[in-house]
Amino acid sequence: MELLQLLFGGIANGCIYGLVALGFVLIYKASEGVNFAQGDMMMLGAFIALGLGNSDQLGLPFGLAVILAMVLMGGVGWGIERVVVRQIFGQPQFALVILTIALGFVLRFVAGSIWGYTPLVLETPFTGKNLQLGGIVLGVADLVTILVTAVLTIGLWAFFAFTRVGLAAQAASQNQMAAYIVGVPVMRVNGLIWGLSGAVATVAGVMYASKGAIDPNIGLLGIKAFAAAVIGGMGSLPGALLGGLLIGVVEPIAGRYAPGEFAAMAPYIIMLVVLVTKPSGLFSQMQAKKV
Amino acid sequence: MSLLKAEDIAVHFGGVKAVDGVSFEVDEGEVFAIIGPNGAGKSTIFNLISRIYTMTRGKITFDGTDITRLPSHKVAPLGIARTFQNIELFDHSTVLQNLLMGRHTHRSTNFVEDILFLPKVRREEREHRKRVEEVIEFLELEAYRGKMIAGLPYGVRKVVEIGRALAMGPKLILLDEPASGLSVEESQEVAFWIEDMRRDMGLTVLMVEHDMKLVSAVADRVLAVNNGRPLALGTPAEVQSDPHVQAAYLGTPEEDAA
Amino acid sequence: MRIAFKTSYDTDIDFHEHWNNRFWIIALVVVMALLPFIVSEYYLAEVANTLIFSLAGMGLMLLVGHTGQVSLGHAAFLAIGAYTDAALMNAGWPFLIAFPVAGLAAGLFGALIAIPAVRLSGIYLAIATLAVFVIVEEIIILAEPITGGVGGLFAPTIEIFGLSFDRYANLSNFYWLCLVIVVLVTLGYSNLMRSSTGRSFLAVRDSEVSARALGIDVTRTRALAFGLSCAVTGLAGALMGHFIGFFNYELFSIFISINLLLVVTIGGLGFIQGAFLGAILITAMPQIIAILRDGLNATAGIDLGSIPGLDTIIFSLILITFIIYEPAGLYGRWLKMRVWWEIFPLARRDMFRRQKSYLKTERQK
Amino acid sequence: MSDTVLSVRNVETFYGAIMALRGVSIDVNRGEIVTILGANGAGKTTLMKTICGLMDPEKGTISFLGKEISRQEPDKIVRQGISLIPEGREVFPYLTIEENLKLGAYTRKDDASDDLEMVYSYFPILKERRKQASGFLSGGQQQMLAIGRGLMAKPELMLLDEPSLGLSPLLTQEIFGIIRRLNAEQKVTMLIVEQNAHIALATAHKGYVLEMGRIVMAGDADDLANSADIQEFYLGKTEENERGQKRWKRRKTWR
Amino acid sequence: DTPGVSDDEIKIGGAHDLSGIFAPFSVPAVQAAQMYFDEVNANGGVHGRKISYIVEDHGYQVPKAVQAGNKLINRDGVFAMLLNLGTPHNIALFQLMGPKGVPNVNPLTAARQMVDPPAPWKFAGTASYYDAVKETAKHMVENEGTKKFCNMILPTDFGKEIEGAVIDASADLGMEVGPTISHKPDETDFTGALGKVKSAGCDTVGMALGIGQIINAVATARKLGMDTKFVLSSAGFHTVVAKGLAAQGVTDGVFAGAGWQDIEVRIADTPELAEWVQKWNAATGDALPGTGALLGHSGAELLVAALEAAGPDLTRENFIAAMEGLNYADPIMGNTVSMSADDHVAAKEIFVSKIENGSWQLIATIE
Ligand SMILES: Nc1ncnc2c1ncn2[C@@H]1O[C@H](COP(=O)(O)OP(=O)(O)OP(=O)(O)O)[C@@H](O)[C@H]1O
Ligand SMILES: Nc1ncnc2c1ncn2[C@@H]1O[C@H](COP(=O)(O)OP(=O)(O)OP(=O)(O)O)[C@@H](O)[C@H]1O
Ligand SMILES: CC(C)C[C@H](N)C(=O)O
Ligand SMILES: [Mg+2]
Ligand SMILES: [Mg+2]
Repeated sequence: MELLQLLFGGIANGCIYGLVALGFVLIYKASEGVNFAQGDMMMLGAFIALGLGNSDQLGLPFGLAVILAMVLMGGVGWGIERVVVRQIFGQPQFALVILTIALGFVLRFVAGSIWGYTPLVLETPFTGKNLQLGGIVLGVADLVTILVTAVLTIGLWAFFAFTRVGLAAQAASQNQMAAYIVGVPVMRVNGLIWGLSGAVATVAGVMYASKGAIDPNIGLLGIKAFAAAVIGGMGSLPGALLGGLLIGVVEPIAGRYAPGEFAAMAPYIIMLVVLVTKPSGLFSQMQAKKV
Repeated sequence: MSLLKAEDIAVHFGGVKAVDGVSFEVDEGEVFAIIGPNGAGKSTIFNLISRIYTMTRGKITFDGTDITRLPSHKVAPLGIARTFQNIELFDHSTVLQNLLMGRHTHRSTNFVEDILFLPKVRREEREHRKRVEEVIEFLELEAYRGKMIAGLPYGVRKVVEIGRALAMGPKLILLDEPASGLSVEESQEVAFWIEDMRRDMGLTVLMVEHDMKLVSAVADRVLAVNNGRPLALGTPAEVQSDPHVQAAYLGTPEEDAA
Repeated sequence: MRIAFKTSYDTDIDFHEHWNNRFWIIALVVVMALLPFIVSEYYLAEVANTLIFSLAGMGLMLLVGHTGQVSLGHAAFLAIGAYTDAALMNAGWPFLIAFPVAGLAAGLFGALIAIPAVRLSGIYLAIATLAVFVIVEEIIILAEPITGGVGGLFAPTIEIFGLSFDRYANLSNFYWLCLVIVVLVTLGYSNLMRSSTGRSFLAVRDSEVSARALGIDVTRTRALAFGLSCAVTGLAGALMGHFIGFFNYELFSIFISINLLLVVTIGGLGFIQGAFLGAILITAMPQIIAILRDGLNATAGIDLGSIPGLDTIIFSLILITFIIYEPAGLYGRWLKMRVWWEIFPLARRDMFRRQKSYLKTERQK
Repeated sequence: MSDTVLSVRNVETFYGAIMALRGVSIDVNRGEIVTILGANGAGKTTLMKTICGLMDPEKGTISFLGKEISRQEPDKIVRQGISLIPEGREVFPYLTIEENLKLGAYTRKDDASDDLEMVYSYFPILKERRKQASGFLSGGQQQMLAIGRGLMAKPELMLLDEPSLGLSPLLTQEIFGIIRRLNAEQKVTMLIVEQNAHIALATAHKGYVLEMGRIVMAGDADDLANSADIQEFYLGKTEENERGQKRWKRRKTWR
Repeated sequence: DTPGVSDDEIKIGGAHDLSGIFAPFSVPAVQAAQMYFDEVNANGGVHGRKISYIVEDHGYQVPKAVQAGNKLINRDGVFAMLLNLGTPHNIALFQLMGPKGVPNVNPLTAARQMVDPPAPWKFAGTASYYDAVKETAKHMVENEGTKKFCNMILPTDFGKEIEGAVIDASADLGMEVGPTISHKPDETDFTGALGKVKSAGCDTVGMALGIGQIINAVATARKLGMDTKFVLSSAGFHTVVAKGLAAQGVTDGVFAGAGWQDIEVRIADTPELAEWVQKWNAATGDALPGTGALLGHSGAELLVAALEAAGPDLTRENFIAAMEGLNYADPIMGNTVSMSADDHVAAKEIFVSKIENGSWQLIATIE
């Protein structure tokens, strides 16, 4: 019973990692770049939702606030692509890593300047609500998280698998020049994907915020989510979710049963084990080069 | 006597039988060509020899050594050098550095000696350099010595890759489409080089090529493959007149079309 | 434009084609050596700090810039160097022995990690090293008797032949020590890069298949690079420990790893010089911003200090601008400037305008 | 009708400090097949890339169907009816063959399934493998795919950069057969860069010779084929280069 | 002549984390201190000297903190350091400050090392985490029925101080202690840890986590039906914790021991506090100043008080003497400042508070 409870909590939590990881994968799928500001985009998304929805701020109804926040963050993501990321188009991926590390600082500063550095609590309709199900307690927030993550993962997966733009985005990541010459507006597609990842980050931020308080530093979570995306086989959406779930589930179980400091190490040990046995992640996206 | 011997080699990728039972022997000092339609398995044969792929069945011996299960980096020290169909150079290094990298099998210093740059290392560097200069002169790469690979035209890169293989001082050199992307004049030059490699350097050459002019000009024997299986083996003239080869590969000779 | 007439292969094998290049390098080292007589304590400490970051940067450069492997966990190797050195010195070993052993320990640990990790590349390796970093961090916390646990420890004072090289008591001596170490490592690194080991690193970076086809044992080469990189980083860690004087595991945070990545990329991936330029930028830029900010406040009365975090933002914006205009790093920019000067009257204005470039997947090895 | 489809005027293109095109002008008229010959490094690929916007010219103009197109984003240019079959294949290695081909029709609004079948009929091997990732195809198969992808765009003007690279002699002939057919039946205008000068001149109506970034010769394909220089340097028709004979270095000397 | 002191200016330095994980403390602290200095300066300064507070950002990175200290001390030549943030950062800087005797006023960390071992130039603002939590733990046993403690901590010196305090308090009272569970700063799920707490039979948890984590962990415990009590340190003694827990439906069982009193419940009957809160609100838009602001304000006030007391001939010696002679009540913190030559902790009271209906209520004051 306790194990079930741990598992449920772990899954819900893993979904949050998974949600942030989805953002990483989105951008990776479209440009093979890694957006180190993804965690900070999640943070900003949460703050925007808070700014729109909390009763002492704009006080919009929760659902509307979240949707508006997603739209706004979509705009932020799109704008980031448009204004800075685009400038280094065609440059080695490392450039993007450095660029987004610096961007992360900027986003934190922006959030700090607007909302201050004191932690704030996001008001959600499901905060603190629980359901009892045969001896285990299901937080409504957790349930919502799991549901939203499932829907988003499937939705995004379908976007890449079945839509023309999704295909074009993948093409652009594999060979930018070829994508251009078949007429894919690579930059526009990129902008779209960045916008999308901003929106997804907002969802992650809202789900994260429903469990505690937020401050401009919660983006730190991005590092672990990035790890989740990578062990899932960077580039695979279900992989990202699986990676997130793996870490999410290992954490509480190790926290419960593993001794002392080992518990804190556990997710990282799991990461190492996964990578050593599957050097390119659970859903491998690597190929040997045909020569 | 035969330097390289492939016995019933085969490799399957899922359902694709890329090579499916090919046997041939390359004699020492010979120029041996493999031809065949696109996707026939020619490059795959090369990849089996240089152990990039592990064969499903069969056996390859080189100079009396069974190389069927050798790790891929242990193939070169035996004296097998190769080029790649799609050019695999070290793009962010100069031509000179690329050629020097070809000398790797001849190094005798370890990393500690390298860090200290003992006199021994310097001596060895001079020797490498001398060898590489010979290759540069042979392939007339003087003008490109200090250029980065990334900015070179396709044809020059092809030549640099040949140079890198030659710098190794191998016994057997595998050339995967050395003349593709080269102009007529340049492929004539490649023909001369191959000629010289055999005659002056005592090399054995195994090559894949679609340019039948080049093949006829330099090859002693030709193996035609199709769908991973051997189609014909013989002198260039014999193979070219084989009706199966004509149907699957040559079509009507080029001259007629012109 | 200068032309070097090459009369023997040694001209190419030597570090510099031109005597005046050699002159400039020697002059630089001499000036650096005389620095304690020229500048105040503040600047000297800053330069020492920059030297230490350059050393760590060289360690990472070897890995990222020359072998093409990315590590997000290099702070762990700094830590191993720092703790090993401190532990050995606390056990009574003299610095001259403890210090190289600290590098060796970091190097061996790195090589050990590398053996299972060599199959990984790119971001996969980055995450594996991140995991190693976290695990090392926990081990440091657990190994309290040696490391002082979370409480940390004071670095022992360096004494060589009765002379004190303490950072706080004898800054000049400590600075000279750093300088000598950095010069020696730079020499060794440059030697490595002009010999076959260095070339095998470059080969592995650019094309694994070709490297194999040339007889390069890719696994061994990558492990060696990883080990050497960690060893140099470990040396830097040991010096950093002495420089800061007191440290606990928080000194070696993920941000230090990230800073080191900034050092090598901003400096210019693939150039030893890049490690120095990057370190200078990363350590000096925040200070320059702070000094300018103070100056602005004193002279114009514009108080930017009252906006908390503005320094960091200005720094970030400089990074962003920089990476946009010069993705090839500071050293890349320097090379271009030099070319421009050498052909001076003939240079076109937009000679270095970037032509459009396009990336291809890096998921294929 | 001989209205100009593509007109390139005094184009100069640089790679950083290196000047790859030194004032190139060419014209391609509707319904023509035009070929560009040139040795290695002459700048042929650079010219093709400059035309379709993959590189920006520093000077000069390029107009397509009377409209200036230089310095536009490549996807915009492609959308106006130009399609490039690039040097060195450039397929999308992780996408299946069919996805690669479908992307070829990315700019088209109409249904492209007929053309898909057409491409499959030209290259049956592609149909056989259509659900497989294209990264594992052999070099020549990838070249087929790249050509097929170019055909899927149904462009007004096709640019082909060494289409025969790595193709078997039989396929090379087939490809040029297809080129002729498309030109004759669907009036597709073609600009072809090709090392195999024989077949290129036999197929084309008109030709240019590019050397060191400059056009050094232009004319009807037949005239070019009969010129002595072309015969010597591009068609390899000099007989003294016999086997075993001491060879002379005789390099092109147009500078 | 004294470093950092001229006829019309006193330079004070601060090495802060304005961009890293502890920005939530440093940023408001700097703002509050600056606000106070602005007022003092507007009123003519201290003995005619304006205070300029030079703040450097170290982003919680020790090497940067050392750089910052080097600049402040060796370049700017500050008179004293105020509100330096971070334990390892402070200790590292001590090596620069010690030889020069630069006073370290109210560092933003309540680690014991701030005044231990003692030195003339070391000062601390409030009781250490250790003392506060130790006393609170004893209070819990004596008044709240605690039988067994567990700890949930971040593995930092701060966490270790809390752990040590709980363990020592238990030892003093002859009680057994349950396990300590350590957490990473980015951990967000505490189900497993709480399971461990439950199975160890602990009824009270000493907690040293980040703010968001505290809310999350306590709410999770209640969700799981546990009625475990939680003891927080000053780092968790934050109005937002009470508010956040209330939003999660948690209204009791959370205690904290700190060197000051929560402001929210005191606003109504403390005019000085009300005035300050209003000013803060006007300047920043925050409804209530947080812990950082509180500490920043009190630190600045204390510094100014000591500078005033030191007289117009300001030297480090007479400043330290003035510090040691301070004795006043701070209505904003709700505590009393008093120091002496062998007591460099400004305010020594320990206030035990408890969350009740979304606010912190003072339940005990320990001297
Ligand atoms: N790693 C691999 N995975 C799957 N299929 C492969 C792989 N390598 C080769 N093949 C398949 O094996 C067949 C033979 O390929 P190979 O590259 O040997 O052809 P080739 O004869 O060199 O052709 P070309 O003349 O076009 O270069 C092709 O159908 C190719 O798709
Ligand atoms: N990325 C680059 N950086 C610098 N110079 C380049 C680059 N690419 C090409 N060049 C130079 O531009 C010139 C023209 O190259 P281009 O590729 O257009 O030649 P090409 O005629 O297509 O040759 P090939 O027949 O080999 O394909 C060459 O001299 C080459 O060295
Ligand atoms: C609580 C904070 C003001 C300080 C922080 N906990 C530290 O000691 O590093
Ligand atoms: Mg092939
Ligand atoms: Mg070309």
